[in-house]
Amino acid sequence: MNKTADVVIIGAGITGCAAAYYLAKKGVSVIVLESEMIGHGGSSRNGGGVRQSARDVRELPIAMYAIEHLWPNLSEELGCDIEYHKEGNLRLGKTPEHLEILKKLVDKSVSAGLDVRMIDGDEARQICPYMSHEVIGASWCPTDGHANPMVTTLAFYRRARAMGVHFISGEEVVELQKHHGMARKVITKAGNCYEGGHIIVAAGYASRAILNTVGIDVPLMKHNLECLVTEVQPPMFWQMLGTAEADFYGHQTNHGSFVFGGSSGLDAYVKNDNDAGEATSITAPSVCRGIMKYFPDLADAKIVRHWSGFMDDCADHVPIIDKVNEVPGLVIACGFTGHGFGIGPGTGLLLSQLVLDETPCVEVPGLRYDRFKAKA
Amino acid sequence: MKRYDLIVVGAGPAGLSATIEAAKYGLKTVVFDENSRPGGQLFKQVHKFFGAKEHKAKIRGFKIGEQLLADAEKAGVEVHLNATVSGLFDCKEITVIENEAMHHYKADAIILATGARENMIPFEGWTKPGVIGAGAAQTMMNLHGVQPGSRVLMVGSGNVGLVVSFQLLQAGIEVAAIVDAAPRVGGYGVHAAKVARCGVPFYLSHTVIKAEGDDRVTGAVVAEVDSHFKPIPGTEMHLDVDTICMAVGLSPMSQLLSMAGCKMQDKGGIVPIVNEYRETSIKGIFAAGDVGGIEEASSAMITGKITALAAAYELGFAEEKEFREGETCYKASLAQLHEGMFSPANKGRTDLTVTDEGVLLSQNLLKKGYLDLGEIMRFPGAADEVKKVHGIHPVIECTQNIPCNPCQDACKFGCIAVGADITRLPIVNPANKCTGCGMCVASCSGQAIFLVNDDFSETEASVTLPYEFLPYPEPGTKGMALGRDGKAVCEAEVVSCRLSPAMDHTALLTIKVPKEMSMTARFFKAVGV
Amino acid sequence: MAMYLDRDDDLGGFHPEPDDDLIICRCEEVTKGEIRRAVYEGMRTMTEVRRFLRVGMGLCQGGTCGKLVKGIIAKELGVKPAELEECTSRSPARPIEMRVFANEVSDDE
Amino acid sequence: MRIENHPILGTFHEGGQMVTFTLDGKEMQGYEGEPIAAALRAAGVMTHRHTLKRDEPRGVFCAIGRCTDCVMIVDGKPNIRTCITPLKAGMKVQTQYGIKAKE
Repeated sequence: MNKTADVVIIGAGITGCAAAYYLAKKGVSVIVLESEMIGHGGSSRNGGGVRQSARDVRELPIAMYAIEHLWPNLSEELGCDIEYHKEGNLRLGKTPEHLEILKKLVDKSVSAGLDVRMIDGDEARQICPYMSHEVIGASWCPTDGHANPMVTTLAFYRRARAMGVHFISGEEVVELQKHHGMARKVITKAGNCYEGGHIIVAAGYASRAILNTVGIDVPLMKHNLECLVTEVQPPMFWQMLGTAEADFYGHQTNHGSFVFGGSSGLDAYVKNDNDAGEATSITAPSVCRGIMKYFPDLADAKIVRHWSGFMDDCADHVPIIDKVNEVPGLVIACGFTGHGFGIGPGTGLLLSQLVLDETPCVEVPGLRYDRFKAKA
Repeated sequence: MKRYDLIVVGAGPAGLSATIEAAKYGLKTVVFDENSRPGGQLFKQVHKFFGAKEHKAKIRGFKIGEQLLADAEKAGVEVHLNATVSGLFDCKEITVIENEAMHHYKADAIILATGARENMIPFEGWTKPGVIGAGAAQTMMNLHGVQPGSRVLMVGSGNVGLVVSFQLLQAGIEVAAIVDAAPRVGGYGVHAAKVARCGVPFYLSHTVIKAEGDDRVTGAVVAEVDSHFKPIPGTEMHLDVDTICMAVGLSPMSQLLSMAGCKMQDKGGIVPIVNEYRETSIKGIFAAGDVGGIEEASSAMITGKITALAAAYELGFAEEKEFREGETCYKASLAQLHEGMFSPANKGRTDLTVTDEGVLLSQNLLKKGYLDLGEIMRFPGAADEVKKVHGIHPVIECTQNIPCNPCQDACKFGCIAVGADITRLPIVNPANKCTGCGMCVASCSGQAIFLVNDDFSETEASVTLPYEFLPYPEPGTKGMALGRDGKAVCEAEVVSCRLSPAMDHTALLTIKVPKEMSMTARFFKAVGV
Repeated sequence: MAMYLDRDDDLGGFHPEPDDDLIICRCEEVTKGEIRRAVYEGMRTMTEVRRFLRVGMGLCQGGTCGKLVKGIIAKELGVKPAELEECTSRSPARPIEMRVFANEVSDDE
Repeated sequence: MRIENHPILGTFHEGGQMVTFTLDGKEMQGYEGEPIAAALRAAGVMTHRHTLKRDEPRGVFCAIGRCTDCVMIVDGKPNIRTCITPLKAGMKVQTQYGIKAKE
């Protein structure tokens, strides 16, 4: 087996799979190493939002680029229906305080060039008639949407694999080694050594330990998040939903089920000694209570499953996407802090451009790896 | 959060036995079950159980269920019904859905006794209404008193397929055939024989390949299979049935254990890795009954007790001496059930050709579901010396080593012996005089004992057989005697039909037949019925 | 850590089989052919097939089809079913209405 | 068909209350408290629903609330497992098409 490629990618989540795809498209040879299975982490556990509104302006350009140029054609390009809907995002508020939060978010996004605005409760209900009258206002971004994260990740994988990308799963990376000053070798727990001209570390929280082996640290924390899915419901609405307090978010899928993510308020303190995360007994009920206040019609919808996953919470809650100047050949893409899916295709494309020294589709100086500084 | 010493999930034979045992040691115990009545699958079991007295042998499953419930009540166990345990979480916490609300409970020990679910095999049309699980058939007819269909194809010849086929017949439903892709009958020979003599044909090395019909089953196509279980073209056969009943094995319902993070393994079903006390890789979480590996209900009751005893000891409620004594006793009892041809150790073996006694096994029984006359005579319960006995005497057509001995206890006159090893074939002792009381016939869980009297009259012999069908034929009723294969062999007339409470619904039907048919006639069908 | 799987393993081409139209996952109506094809397209674990096709994600949560799906994948991969990793079991064990799920009752002592 | 007399179990529903319910608007009878599915089977009803994707008929399969094949619309709520839901007088049972009743 050939263990050398132009690029070795560590992590087969949405980021790694998308990067592999865009690199393969440019004729670059790629090996992807994954410790678990394809899309094992946050990529298949998230709420599926493909959203620009309420995003930090430092990563917003990637989201806007992806929604304008990549997401709309992705099903066709990958030969697989990834269930993309571009029918807007409503971020809901029930109190004047909520509206304040939303307003601030809107103002920031608008200044970054996004089409998003505040609407009142009635207009929100015109867009989504199932909403309770407790909703007094919302932010509305008509170009936001959602997609199926599990299928999208696997569709990138499937297409990349068909194009010759070599994927190996169950291959946990434990060390990077340099060669003549350049990042070069990737050593796995099983003792295998892979070599690449470039190494992209896109391994979620595990990226930290891997990067440490070449003297790079990134300020990441493991943070548990939970989602749930209902049985099939009649088609109700296609908007992506969120709330000002971010206590839940979700959408109805093509399948008819609703996927909601949310928080109990104690998520950050969930034990994190296993890799997949265990769903707690308290989060899903709490999320259900939240949902029912906004969408009373869903009270009889049955919950079929709930699950959890860890996000790689970065110190300033936006990702690190950067070439590491001090370790030539090393590229980092981690710390997505729970919102890496929507920008995933954009991140993948950007990574391919960084590796090939092409003009990047967007400039994201705010996502540099060395931006973390102590207080003055 | 409300906390118990012990939470038991599932109020079937294993769960109830566990709670009763735990109560002995004073553990504050609660048992949750999602069903509206407790007992698990026991209340669907209308046949008499195998084993020895301590295993509740010769008692019908549903009666065992009633006994367990009474015992649990006496022990003061808290039983929550219509209470679905929806999750098993860290720190031995469970969530329970009860009365339209979600409750959280914790315990120091949790015994999972969630039982099993039915396996299925897919074939063309298997999603049509009319294709059902064998458990569904049992549930409909034995719990709800509704016939699942009028003419049934049974797929699977394991004990479930055989027992349910017999239950279908008892519920007045025709069984068109039993098919099994395996080349041998999977369940107990005695279960097969009692179905076969009612006229149900067995097709081994056959499988169902199609359910016919548009919006419901109107027929089935079965075909012979080759050694790779692939249907052989040209062997297709149509059967007129409105129901196809699947009895192709069970798998542990172990999802809660996986959810909790117990180490699991795939042994044809996903089971937890457990120690000798059925404790999983998580200390204090136990698996009792089928969830730890598929066995009979009799074994489930013992594993229930073992887990509860171990939990009681771990939590300091049972002293070491009590624990050791109980352990020894339960392990011995379980070991008895684990003996014989169908033991877990022998599971899947096809190379057994003789019984423990060295008698050649019946190949007909394995291929057609019944023994032929020549084979019967090889076995100690029906051997030549038995046949030579004058007057009435038992003929025991029990030909496989299975753990069971009620026949020995039933005969007060010492005519029948099994011995200490309860898997031995019963022996008829011609020296002791049979009175014809028939208690052996009624107590044989396999319905494999007959009373034969070759001296009934000058020209006739009488045969007394176990009969569990309605209506009971009146004396004088004329009809046909059926052979072991269910085919009419001669004319017969009912002499008597006896039933007493001690026989527990197994009537003793005595028919008279021509003398030479005494070892052939094994069932009765009234003319015109 | 998951089992080592080199996704370049050549399974040969996908060949249709006569019973590919057979429903395997009754809840989500996924066929044998769809499952087999997914394996050829790279889905090499129970979980990946599940996520790609929704098999076992319906109301019964794979209770009926889990074993069947495992058998089909194992056969295509030429391994024993027991060698494949199981899908994660998730709460709730039965579908439960949101209003019931939300209605947490404290049974404090 | 109901089993009137069983050799081992005797009779069922002794003293049980027969109640009226409707299936797709048609009046039917069953014993109060028995599973809806039992009442339907006794009345010869086999098809409980038609599936979402392939519009194929489904009925009782496991009869103990696990397989969810027998779900119907009961009193307006879809996906009700009829094999474990007790029958009540006046219940409105509807054949489920996908997740809805036939329009």
